[in-house]
Amino acid sequence: MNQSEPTECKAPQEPDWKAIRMEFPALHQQVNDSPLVYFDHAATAQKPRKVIDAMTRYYELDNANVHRGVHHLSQRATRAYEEARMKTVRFIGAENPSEVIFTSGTTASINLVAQSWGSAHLKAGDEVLVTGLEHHANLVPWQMICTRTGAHLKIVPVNDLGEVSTESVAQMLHSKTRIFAFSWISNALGTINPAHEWVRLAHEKGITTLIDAAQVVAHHPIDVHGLGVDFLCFSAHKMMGPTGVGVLYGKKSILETLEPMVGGGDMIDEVTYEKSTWAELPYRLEAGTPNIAGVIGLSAAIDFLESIGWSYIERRESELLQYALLKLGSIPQIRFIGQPNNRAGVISFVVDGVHPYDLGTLLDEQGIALRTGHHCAQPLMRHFGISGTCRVSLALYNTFEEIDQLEKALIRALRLMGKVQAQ
Amino acid sequence: MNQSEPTECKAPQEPDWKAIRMEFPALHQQVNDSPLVYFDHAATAQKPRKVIDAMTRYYELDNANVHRGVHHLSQRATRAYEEARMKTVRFIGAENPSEVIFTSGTTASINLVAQSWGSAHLKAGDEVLVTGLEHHANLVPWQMICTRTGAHLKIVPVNDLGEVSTESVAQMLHSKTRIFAFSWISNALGTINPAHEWVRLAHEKGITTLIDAAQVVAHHPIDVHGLGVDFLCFSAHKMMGPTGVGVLYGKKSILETLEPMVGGGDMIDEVTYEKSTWAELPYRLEAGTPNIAGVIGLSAAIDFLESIGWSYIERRESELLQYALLKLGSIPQIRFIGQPNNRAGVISFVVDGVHPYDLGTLLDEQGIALRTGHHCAQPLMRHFGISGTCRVSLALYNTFEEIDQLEKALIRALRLMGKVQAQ
Amino acid sequence: MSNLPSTMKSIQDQLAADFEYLDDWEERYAYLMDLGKDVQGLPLEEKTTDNLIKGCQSRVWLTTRCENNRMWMSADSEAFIAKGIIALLIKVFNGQTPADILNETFDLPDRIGLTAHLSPGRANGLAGMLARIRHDASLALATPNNN
Amino acid sequence: MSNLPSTMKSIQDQLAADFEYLDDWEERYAYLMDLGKDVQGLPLEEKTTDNLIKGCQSRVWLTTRCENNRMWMSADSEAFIAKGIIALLIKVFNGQTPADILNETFDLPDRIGLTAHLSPGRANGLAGMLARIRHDASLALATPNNN
Ligand SMILES: Cc1ncc(COP(=O)(O)O)c(C=O)c1O
Ligand SMILES: Cc1ncc(COP(=O)(O)O)c(C=O)c1O
Repeated sequence: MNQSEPTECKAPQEPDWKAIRMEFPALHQQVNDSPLVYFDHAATAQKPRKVIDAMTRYYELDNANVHRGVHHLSQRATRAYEEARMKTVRFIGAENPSEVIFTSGTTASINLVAQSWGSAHLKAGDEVLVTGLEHHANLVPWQMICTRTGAHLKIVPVNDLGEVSTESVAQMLHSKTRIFAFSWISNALGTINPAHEWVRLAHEKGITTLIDAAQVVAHHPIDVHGLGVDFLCFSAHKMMGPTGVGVLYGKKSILETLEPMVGGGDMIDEVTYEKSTWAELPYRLEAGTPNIAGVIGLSAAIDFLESIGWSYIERRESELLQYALLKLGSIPQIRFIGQPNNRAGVISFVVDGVHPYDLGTLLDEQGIALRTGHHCAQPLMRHFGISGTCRVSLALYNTFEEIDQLEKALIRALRLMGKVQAQ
Repeated sequence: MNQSEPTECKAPQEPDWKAIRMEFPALHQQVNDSPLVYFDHAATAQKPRKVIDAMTRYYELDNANVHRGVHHLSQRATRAYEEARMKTVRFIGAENPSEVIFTSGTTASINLVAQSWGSAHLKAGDEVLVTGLEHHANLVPWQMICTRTGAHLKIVPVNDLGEVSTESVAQMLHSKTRIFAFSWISNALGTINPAHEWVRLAHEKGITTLIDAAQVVAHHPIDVHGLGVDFLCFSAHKMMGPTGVGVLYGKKSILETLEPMVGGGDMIDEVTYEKSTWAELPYRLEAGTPNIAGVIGLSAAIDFLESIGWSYIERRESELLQYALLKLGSIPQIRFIGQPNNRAGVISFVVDGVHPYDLGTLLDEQGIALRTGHHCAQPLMRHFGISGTCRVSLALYNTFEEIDQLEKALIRALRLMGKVQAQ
Repeated sequence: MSNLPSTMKSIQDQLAADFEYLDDWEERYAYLMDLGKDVQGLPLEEKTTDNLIKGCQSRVWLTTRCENNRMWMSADSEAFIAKGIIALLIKVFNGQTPADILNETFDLPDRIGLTAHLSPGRANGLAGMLARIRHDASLALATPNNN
Repeated sequence: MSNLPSTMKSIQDQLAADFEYLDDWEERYAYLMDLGKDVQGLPLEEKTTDNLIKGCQSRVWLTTRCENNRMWMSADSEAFIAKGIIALLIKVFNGQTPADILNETFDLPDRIGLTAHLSPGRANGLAGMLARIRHDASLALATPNNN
């Protein structure tokens, strides 16, 4: 066999995604008499059997409240919960379990930092820097704390490709900037920002950094140590894990300075009526009964992603993305919103004269699930002079055939609305 | 048949709990070669098959992010999520869906009120009233907001029976009191407080009320309308539902005045860089992707409890409680901590000269799961001059035989530690 | 009860029957959007925040007025499908009495396979439009000179 | 490496063997608590917050000192079982060099069926006690006059 026979070289790849796809029960259903085509991963990912089973198993066997319990169920639940923390530590390249706080999601993680770090470090005249690409979750919490402290919220502008230039970032990071909080990947346009460089630039000026990694976790490896970032946030549900769980990573030295914002069980050391003292990290920032089953599901999701491996995930998603760009690009009515050079598996588009809601509805009738609307990024939509887009967001188990179906379904929808001549 | 033959009268009751018990997978396992006896319900309840299945089914079929999605999965998920809200509204006797906020648990619910209501209504010199029975979750958040606002935290004292007298409450509710926050049932001692009367007393003086109902939901019906209470909080995991979900009930007129503390997706109406406006209730107080699967599990838990019916639950738990008090009371070494006249299925006790941890460990070796320690109520433990107790907490599917086993296991443990003469 | 115009029930029956003639979802949506094209819409000055229905992904503005105990509504939307739904609402509710409107179950979307548009949550505005119409109808009922 | 006292490995082996003779959990716990009774404990003035091990449900105080490159520890607890575990730790670690202590895997609890006591979380203090001993050993190693 020589190299010119590609089928042989590709052979080991093909069974991969088919087997992987089989592990996701939700993918194998009919919607409106068509097989479901799920292209809404930026909103939430589907869950593999192993993640669902891990939680079921927990409830069937180990369910108990964690910490402080001497009985076996509680010990088992506690061990599973803390092992999940260790796994998360490893997964993101953190150094120790004090650096991983379990929250209810990215939104909760960012708010925790904005409130707790913000109250301690922001004062009138200071600046908080975000980019024009942010999800409301990385915008509104900063607005709130700026209102409370008198700090100013500054926005690094977005260019017409939907990119934020590193020059603009460098310019806007200055002596008044206290924190630079940015999304690594834009959920609305798919833009991948040069996170390493931006963190380095900010740190050179002594500015604290937070990365919203909600759109990164299921698609690219994360190494907080390599990034050197101070805070990093993500949600389990976008990485094939369950709803109701997220992570706040923080450098230990910084987390240690944070005052807890939420008080209750598990986060205390000693409580008297006059005064309470707090437990050590990470417990200090995890008040109340945590989402134990959720954390165990997150742990299974990490196992699942790692069993596939990043190089395969990245290669396949990039192939799917290129194919989707090609196919959608071939429909003349479609106008891409955002044409970033460095793009994750997210494509936003509009058809002029057609409301995204109509398009989304007519695609749904053909079994295709994508998202329409402002994608929790109203200011970004305003920048492009639109109220919303249709957004296709991919996962490794999507197929080239599904992209073909999308193309066909789009043309059919456009024809129905009189935007394409009947053939 | 005449009335003196009780077996006949009781007959329809017996199959009930056996069938119910069969629905809980976790109850049917061996721990340390003994059948598990689970007496740790005040920490968390076991989950019936139907609750587990509801979540599995959601992940297998309907999983999608809620709200704003036009595709079928998102519509199904949204409908299930909002139907769960309606069911919760009905379950607690609320009036409309704006009054039920889904949170991550009781702790989160109370903190939301303490922070949001507290910042708006508390100022230096004001008083916040709680009782001496509170779980840290209903104590520490008030301490925090008092520290921030200069308000004072006042404690209604506990008597030696572990009760808080209504006279003391009436005395301490006065013109400086802004809110009275109390647990309806004490998780540490089982004391049932006269919630209706206390709410009435507070409202007569124009004082806002919050009920921590964490220990009530799985055991007694709740009717917020009948109570007239302003806020009421509970967790799903204590009512046979999943971890990571809780409820904040608030009267609509009061919730409408609360500023959101957490910003992000789903809670906004319009976002610009200068200013954001908030969505309507309940969304305004639910930022970010909610714990969708968890809420669906909560919904299934409500169905489950209602399918059994409160009269049966209350009767059976009361019978179990009386029997457990009798059996434990017959062991001379055991000293009850708290002897409230009105008691839920919770019994705390110590054996003088024996650390609860030792007792808990030796019971665990015999398959019996109960909780030892301060039960997140350190000040209450201090009141009784102890560092902790052993706590038995019951659920309707516990059995009289399990209580017999507990008695035997206790005697065996005490003998092992030289506290009972070998027989 | 009211005899002219036809009862809302019979209008819904008629519309449901019209949709039943259509073979598949494409024809149904084409018909719905065609109905929408006939909707008059609203002048710009009536597209105010007050008239905006909360909870629509595509913006929908709706106004009503009551004359001689009959309700009349006008509405507009950016989206074709939303406009089609507006057309249905207008066909069913226009010219009816506030009391009848409040008593009517609007189950047409269900019957023509548009259930998704009625679901709770905030992706679409049918629930919001209905709520607004009912709200205005009860206001009209409470205002003596309309009765 | 060190020859007197016996290596920690052989002490752990010996203790594991002792426990293996015992028939059931009752005998094992009785033996463990008996070992605990021989623990000298600490005078009241050493039961300070500094010496308190975090993460024990029963309070455990532990102090160490290093003399001639040998570590010695004393500890006390309110609970019988915790005191038994202290007894094991003392038997294994007392009189050993800081370097050896840092190299040793303490797997005795596992071998005698006390795994639960080693689990993470905060119900018990064995993990905390071990961490304290290791911490003190590395301090001793870094302090020149102890070597
Ligand atoms: C009376 C009471 N309040 C509050 C809580 C806190 O509940 P969660 O840990 O679910 O937030 C508990 C549970 O431990 C409780 O028993
Ligand atoms: C970039 C980005 N940040 C934050 C979030 C918020 O995540 P969650 O809703 O899970 O809190 C999302 C998800 O919608 C996102 O895409």
